[in-house]
Amino acid sequence: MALATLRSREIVVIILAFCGLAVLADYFVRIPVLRTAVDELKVWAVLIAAFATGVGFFGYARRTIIKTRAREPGWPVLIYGVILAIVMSYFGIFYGVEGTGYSWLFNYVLQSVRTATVALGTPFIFSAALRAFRARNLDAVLFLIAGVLLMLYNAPIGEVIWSGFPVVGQWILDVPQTSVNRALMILTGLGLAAYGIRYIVGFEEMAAER
Amino acid sequence: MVDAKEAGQKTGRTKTLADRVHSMDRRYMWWFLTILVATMLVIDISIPLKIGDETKEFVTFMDSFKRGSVILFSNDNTVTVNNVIGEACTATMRYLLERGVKIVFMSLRQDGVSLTLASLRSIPTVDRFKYGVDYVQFGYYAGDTRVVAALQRDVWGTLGADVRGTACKDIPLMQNIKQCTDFAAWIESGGGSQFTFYINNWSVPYNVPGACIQTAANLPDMTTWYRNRLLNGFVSDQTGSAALSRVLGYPSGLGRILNAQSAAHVLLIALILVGNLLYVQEKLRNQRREK
Amino acid sequence: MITTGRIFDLVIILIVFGFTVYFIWRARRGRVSQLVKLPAVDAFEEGVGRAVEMGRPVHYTTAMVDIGQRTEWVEKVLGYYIMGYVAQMCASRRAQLYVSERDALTLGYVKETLRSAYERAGWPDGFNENMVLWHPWTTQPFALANWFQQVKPGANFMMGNLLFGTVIVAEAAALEGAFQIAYGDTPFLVATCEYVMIADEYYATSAYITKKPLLVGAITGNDYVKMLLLLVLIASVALLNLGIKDVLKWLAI
Amino acid sequence: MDALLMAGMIVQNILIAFSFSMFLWRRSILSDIAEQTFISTSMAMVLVGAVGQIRANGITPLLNGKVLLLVPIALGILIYSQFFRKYAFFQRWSMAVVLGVGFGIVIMTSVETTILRNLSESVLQVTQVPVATAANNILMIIALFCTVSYFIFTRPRTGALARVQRFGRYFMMVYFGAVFGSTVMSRLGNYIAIIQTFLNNLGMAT
Repeated sequence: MALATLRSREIVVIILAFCGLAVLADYFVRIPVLRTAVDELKVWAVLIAAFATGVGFFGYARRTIIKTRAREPGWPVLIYGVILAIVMSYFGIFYGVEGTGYSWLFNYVLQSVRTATVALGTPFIFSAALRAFRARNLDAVLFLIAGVLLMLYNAPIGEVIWSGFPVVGQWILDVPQTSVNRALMILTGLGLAAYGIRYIVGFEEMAAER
Repeated sequence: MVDAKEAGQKTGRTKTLADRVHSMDRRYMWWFLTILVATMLVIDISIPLKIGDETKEFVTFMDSFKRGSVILFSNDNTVTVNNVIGEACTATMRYLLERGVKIVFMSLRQDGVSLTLASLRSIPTVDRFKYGVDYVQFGYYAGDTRVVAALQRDVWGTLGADVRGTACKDIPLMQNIKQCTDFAAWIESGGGSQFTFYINNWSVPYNVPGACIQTAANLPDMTTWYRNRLLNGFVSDQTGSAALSRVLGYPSGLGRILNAQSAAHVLLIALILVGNLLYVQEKLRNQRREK
Repeated sequence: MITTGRIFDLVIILIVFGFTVYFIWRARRGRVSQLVKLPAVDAFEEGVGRAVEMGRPVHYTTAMVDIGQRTEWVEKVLGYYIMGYVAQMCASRRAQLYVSERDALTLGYVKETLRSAYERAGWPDGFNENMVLWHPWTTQPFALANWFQQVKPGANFMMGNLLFGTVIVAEAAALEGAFQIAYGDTPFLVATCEYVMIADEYYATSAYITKKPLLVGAITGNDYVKMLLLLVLIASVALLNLGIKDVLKWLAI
Repeated sequence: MDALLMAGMIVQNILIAFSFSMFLWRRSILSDIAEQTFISTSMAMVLVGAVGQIRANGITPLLNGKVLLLVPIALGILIYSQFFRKYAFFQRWSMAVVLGVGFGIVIMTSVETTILRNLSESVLQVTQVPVATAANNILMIIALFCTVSYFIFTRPRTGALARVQRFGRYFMMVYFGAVFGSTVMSRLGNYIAIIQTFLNNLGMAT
């Protein structure tokens, strides 16, 4: 059937390869037609990505409906959440992000819960420092020493304790840190390039089929 | 690593300090930290502030823009990041606007749109500048590195319309901005690797210089790119923000926050030391018992 | 024809591509390169063994992203490969494996993997549905911290980035004396975990475990490129210090 | 306006208290409310962002006569086919465009910038420079060499290679320590911000 043809992976691989190789080719050679096409293609990708971000909202809405129908424990809270989401989206879409409604919800509601949730992790760092950050081998010793020196470099108190801390911290950042970071970046770049090439020529797609 | 608490119970010996620390509730740590931070926020002491080379370089970089030139400010802050570097972003915007540099705002994170608005509103002299002429704000663009790459040669097509719905061709400021090379520079603020998108897609292939404002978590990366001479200075976290405000001569609200930072850092270091001392002590005791 | 300043880039891309294709092709034909055994992989046995000795369960979690959400999903898929391996090991040693998951989409897959692993090891009763813990959204790390206090697992595997939750889970597990092997937000793991996989090690681990020609071939290909780049580095440094200042220009043709 | 500000401050403190109740007390309806607020406001923000972008960069140019944009808009709508099991495969077409372009960009930038820039910046002078600089430069070259060698997986880890790799690991530990030491500050920044907001709203600490 036609649907089965459309479903085949070859189409996806062809689209992938075309887009990827066109962008790559444009980078290495100057052909005016290709250049125009690639410019357009890049704008398309951005626009499609915008549609893709909206998926999260609908996924959330669907999950909420399913849970509420099943009367899962705590479903009234879910309904509260949906109402809040609808109100905030309404303000944002119809009155703009500059409107009072959206700004208020953003500044006072969203900002405080998000910060509070992420901030809750911080006491665990302190608890871990006392009970879990153990210098159990040379690796951990080096790690902790570098960590402590950098902390004293970052916090203004370091310089008050000893004027040498900023110097040492700067040296760690400039010499060992920079070169290891360069090495790791090279490795990441290599990994990404290899993975990307494999992906756009369809190896990963084909492998997923098996 | 045998469970110290269980070991204590099995042998029936009295609880040592290490055991007590081990079985302590995390909430005590929370209260301890919170009280320490709150105290430092309420009382007033002054700890001298160091001003790093990279911050000075950042200011020099801003000074190098000619009056009337246009720069791109990519505000990719999330809410949590803005708590940390929001002040530096506002100071940068204010300084550039007051120097007559025109700014095009955009965001690679959803939060950035509202945060840019909030930053602009908190500039006392913002009424002097005209929207659409001195600055213009574009919204959020999904697609990360694709957006930055698409901007290379087609600014109008990629950005489309600003947050108020005006198309690029109707915005006075955007009349001569068609490609990324029409920008004098880019400035990026955020808490992730977004600044490398600009380095990768603008600085290297098109020679558009840039600088960034980032959280300290990216200090290593920023230092590396700074050493690679692809960043013209950077502002790192709250220390950098306070230093920037100092250099630019703006009032800073970070004084007490930095005191709290210092105190919390010292506490963390002390905890690491105490924890490791207890660990070594426990290890020695176990060795002795085995003998 | 080719834009100046980008010839060397093209050469590198072609080399990467050529090596990858060649070694995948070789691996498909059965000539799989011998990957080194990584200490972290050996430690899997040790961790599970320790949990069995202590009579405690094992805990496993993958990255804190939803599948398909961002590019990190690759990590998550590899995390599932490794999960299958750990599940087999646990089942054959009669240890209970708890998997915590935050993505509702993949819950079914996780359950099936666990069930089949326990059935294959001849211990179908070892599996029950409660062994898959589902914590939606941001609650996962906090819920896990509480769960660790109650259940006290003997080993903890964190294969993937838990973002801000890393330190929460790692601390909770370390406190209960769990043997930890982790990959993810490395700085917070080094001092809390027994074994940490750094960057590419994780990919090598999944290749080592699954022996998939695609993964093994790609890693072998990448290895040769790395060695080549190191050679280029050494040669350039040597030439530069012998007084040939043009080396840096050659790298930028 | 003042009433809104007042209400905002009260809501802020209530939500902060609710969020912390999960940790300080236990999971309850209060923490559920905080969590649900987190999720739904984030989701609303995501939707507003998506709609804003589609309007800015799809609809407005389309109305101004750029008909070609109908193609990406159609592809974008196809992404929503994933909610219908039978047609779910259509979303793969759209994602293929996004991923294809994305990988195309990533491949060239990672080679040109990430690999080559870092490599050429590591080609350093060790002769004809002051002793301290020379020592630092030698250390940097060695560190880079050892770190890259650490990730060679197809050669047996014995002899000289093993030693080089061990040093690579040590260097990396210093690096991770530096990252850890830096990260602490931004994590604490959030924590201090939330405490400060709470105190501010209560009228303490300015």
